[in-house]
Amino acid sequence: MNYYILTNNSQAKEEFEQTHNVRFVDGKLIDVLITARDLINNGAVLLSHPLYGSVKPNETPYRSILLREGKPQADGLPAPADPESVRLIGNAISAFEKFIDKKEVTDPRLLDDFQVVDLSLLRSAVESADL
Amino acid sequence: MVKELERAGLPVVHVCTVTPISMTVGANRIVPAIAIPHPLGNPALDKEEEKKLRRKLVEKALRALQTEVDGQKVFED
Amino acid sequence: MAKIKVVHYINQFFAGIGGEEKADTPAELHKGEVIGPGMAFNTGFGDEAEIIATIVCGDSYFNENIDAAKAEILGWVKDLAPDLFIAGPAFNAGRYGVACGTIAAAVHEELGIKSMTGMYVENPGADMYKDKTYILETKDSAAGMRAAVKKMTAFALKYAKGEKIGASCEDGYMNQGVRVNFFEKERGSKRAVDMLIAKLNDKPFTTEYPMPDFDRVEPNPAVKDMAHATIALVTSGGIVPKGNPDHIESSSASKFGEYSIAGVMDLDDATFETAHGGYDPVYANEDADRVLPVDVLRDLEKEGVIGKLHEKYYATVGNGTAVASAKKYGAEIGKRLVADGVDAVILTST
Amino acid sequence: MRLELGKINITDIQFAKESKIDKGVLYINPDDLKPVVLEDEKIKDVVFDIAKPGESVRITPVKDVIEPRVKVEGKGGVFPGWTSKVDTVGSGKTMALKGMAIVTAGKIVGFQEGIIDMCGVGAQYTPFSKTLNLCMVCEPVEGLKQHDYEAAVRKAGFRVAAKVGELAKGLEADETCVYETQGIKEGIEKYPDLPRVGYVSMLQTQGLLHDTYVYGVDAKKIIPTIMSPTEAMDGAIVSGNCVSACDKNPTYIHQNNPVIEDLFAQHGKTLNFVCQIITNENVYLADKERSSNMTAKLCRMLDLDGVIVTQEGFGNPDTDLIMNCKKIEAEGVKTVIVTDEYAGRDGKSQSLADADAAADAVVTGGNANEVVVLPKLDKVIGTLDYVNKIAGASEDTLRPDGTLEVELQVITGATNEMGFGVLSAR
Repeated sequence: MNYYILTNNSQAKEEFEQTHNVRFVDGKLIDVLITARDLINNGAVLLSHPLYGSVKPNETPYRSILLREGKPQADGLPAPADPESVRLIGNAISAFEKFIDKKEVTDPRLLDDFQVVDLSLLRSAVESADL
Repeated sequence: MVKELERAGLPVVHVCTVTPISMTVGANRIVPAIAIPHPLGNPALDKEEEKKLRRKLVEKALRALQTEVDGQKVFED
Repeated sequence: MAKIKVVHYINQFFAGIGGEEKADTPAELHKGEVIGPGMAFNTGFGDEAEIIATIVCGDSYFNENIDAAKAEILGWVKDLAPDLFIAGPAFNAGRYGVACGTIAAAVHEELGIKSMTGMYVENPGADMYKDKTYILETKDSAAGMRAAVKKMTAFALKYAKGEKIGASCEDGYMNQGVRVNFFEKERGSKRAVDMLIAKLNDKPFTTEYPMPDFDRVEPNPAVKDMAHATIALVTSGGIVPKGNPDHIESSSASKFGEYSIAGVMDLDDATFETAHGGYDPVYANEDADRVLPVDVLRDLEKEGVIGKLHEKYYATVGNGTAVASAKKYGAEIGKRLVADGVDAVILTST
Repeated sequence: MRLELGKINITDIQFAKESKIDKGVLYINPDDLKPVVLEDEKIKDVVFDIAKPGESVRITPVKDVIEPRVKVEGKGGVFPGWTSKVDTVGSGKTMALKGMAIVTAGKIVGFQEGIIDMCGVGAQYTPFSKTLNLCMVCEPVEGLKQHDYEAAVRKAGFRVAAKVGELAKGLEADETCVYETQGIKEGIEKYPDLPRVGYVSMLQTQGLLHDTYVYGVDAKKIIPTIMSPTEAMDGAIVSGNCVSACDKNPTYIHQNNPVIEDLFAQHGKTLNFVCQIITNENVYLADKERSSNMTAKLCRMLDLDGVIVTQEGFGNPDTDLIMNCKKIEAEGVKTVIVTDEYAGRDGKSQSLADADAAADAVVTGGNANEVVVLPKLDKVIGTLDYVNKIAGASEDTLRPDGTLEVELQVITGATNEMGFGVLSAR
């Protein structure tokens, strides 16, 4: 399927950039969500859920999301926004906002753990997408 | 919000890009808009064209306000 | 320990002055007096608390002179500096309920004094003020006075002493829209099985977490005479005068904006912008008519298609989903629009 | 299927020379268990410890909690796919050691959650403050990757639980419960007037540290299916979920699934308990659609009148929960859903990340963001090194006086979404 991976996780970028379309976001988790939102507002469709069940937003600094392009309309307008994607990304951003602001994680081992888990969750989505 | 305006006794037309959300929030008269960052415009067009497009949408919204509805209705073209 | 000092608010009826014919009685302060239901409260308080003053006010007087009455009463309460302010109970008396809610909420918000009242769940004052003060649920008539006083007395003592207030269902107050944890008697799975059995048998059950509002409102009749109608613009797209004078937040906004567009023919990037953080703002900042179509409506006004574009518009920041605050803003905006004689609304969302 | 569950009430655990159960006391020689753990070369060492209710002990970070059981009659063995072959379990007779649990602890990733306090405020919130806990803290060999370490500790837990369970062989049960469901036709004939009820259990399956296994299979890869509710009692469903302490479903809770128990209590009286339906919670949206469609279809094909749906986790699974509820209701099957809430520390935020009008009957396990202060306890099993790194904690969590200021989400089982606890919210 023609999709791309939106991520701020460098391990995810390394693993998939040769074989998949990767758009790297040089920023925080919220930047990934906002980038995804703007893409969705312009017609992109979410393929994976923007929240990960157990790793709470504001805890992990990483996020990887699968999206695909929408079909542009004839008159030059972007693809119509996909309602389900709009709803999910909106809910994800409000869920993110309600969690307490923690100090930034700097411990390299911890960052590695977060990257590994993010990558694993991304892999499980990619496996489904590549079927 | 749309429901509260309606509850106050005012007929409301909701011009909204994502109509399923409009349905969920309980709007009765719904007019689909262009795109989320510019519901009543299209920056790809020149100013004049864009205003014509906007006028068409607003006229449709006024028509919706002049139409009796029974429950929720999306005013497509 | 010193006794807890309580100020009690009641209406003309419960003060024994009279019924509807005396409802215009102005506010009176009775220092050191315990009147009407206050007697029962005082008995219930025992040695722990006492009513140090009773404020009596006619229901019509309060509701018709709301600002003056509120200011006067707040002044008295401030001087008395009680530990707790109790209004009512109002049962199902509508104007009394609204008065109790208004004054109890004001005492808490403006003076920082603990306040509470009691009323029937369908009293209009309940919905208006249940998130601003503690409203204890009572029966719908004064026949429920004994039970109401008992419940309110227990709550009053607990609250005034600074003990932890439990969840609404535990302590008998109306849910304030804030989720509070507590320990149930049965475990969750048992409650789920019981709820399912009730649901299967069409018996009543109460969900432990009501979903956000999904109710429906019947559509109002169509506009008959558009050429003479006043149309108002409302937007959840966050369009505000340049500089965002009211500092509307970019998400989960705590207020809405009311702005004049008298004489404005066209919104442009020098005068208007969006405060909304929920979408890419470039296009709306370039030309806010893309969200709030003032230019087109001015044309239609000139051409006589519509009677008039209302001179004020309202802006909030919405993310498309139902939020409790949006409901409140909608109600307030609706009230103002109706008062201004508006006939219909165009609501635009991004 | 019919399963007899023999319960042996354990009243104390002691380390001793000989491992045995005598008059309700479990005697354990750690040297009997060590080889069972170390047979996996990925584990370098293991330390056993005992935590008893009321003691000033904190166990953290907790990975899984498991009840020792052993199969004494009927097909298969406990934890099929792990410590036994994949014979279908759930019939015959199983012995369980009640009042105790095996707790696997130790850091797998730095942000792993899970606190069990045996006394104080925290003990009120975790169900495992009431069990005698035989704790095992595993140390991995150098350089072991996170997912290998998770798998090693997970499996070691099952091996130890099975080994300890073996001690119940030949003992007489203190109490025996019989659980029996009927085949479809038999059930309809036996209970023609009772509503047919199913239990939809959603299994956490998002990826590393978020997995659940059924008969040894990663449930991410399953299509929703039906199970006899007695299969879970034999360990057919096990947890590989290390994160989200408050609302994860440890293996112990699958074994002692409270919804299954409480539906059995009504079976033949007010309802006919037909089966358990298991489904998953994947990250890929099309998977969510497929699984919820299948689940709704199964409910319809089984002619169910009502179901209870339980979930595991927060956020992403809320979408599955609402999809399941909406689609099952649309098939004309009445639902009650069990969840917990993330309403913010002040309780004012939207509790769930998704919502629908069809979800009109909700049971909640409480607001996981509520803040509690846990006292300093005398002994820690595991380590406090990571306590500032977990969800619901901050840099200031570990306070100078040794107390911990945390959200309920760090406490194992605090807001369990299978309704294991009594905590709720309004």
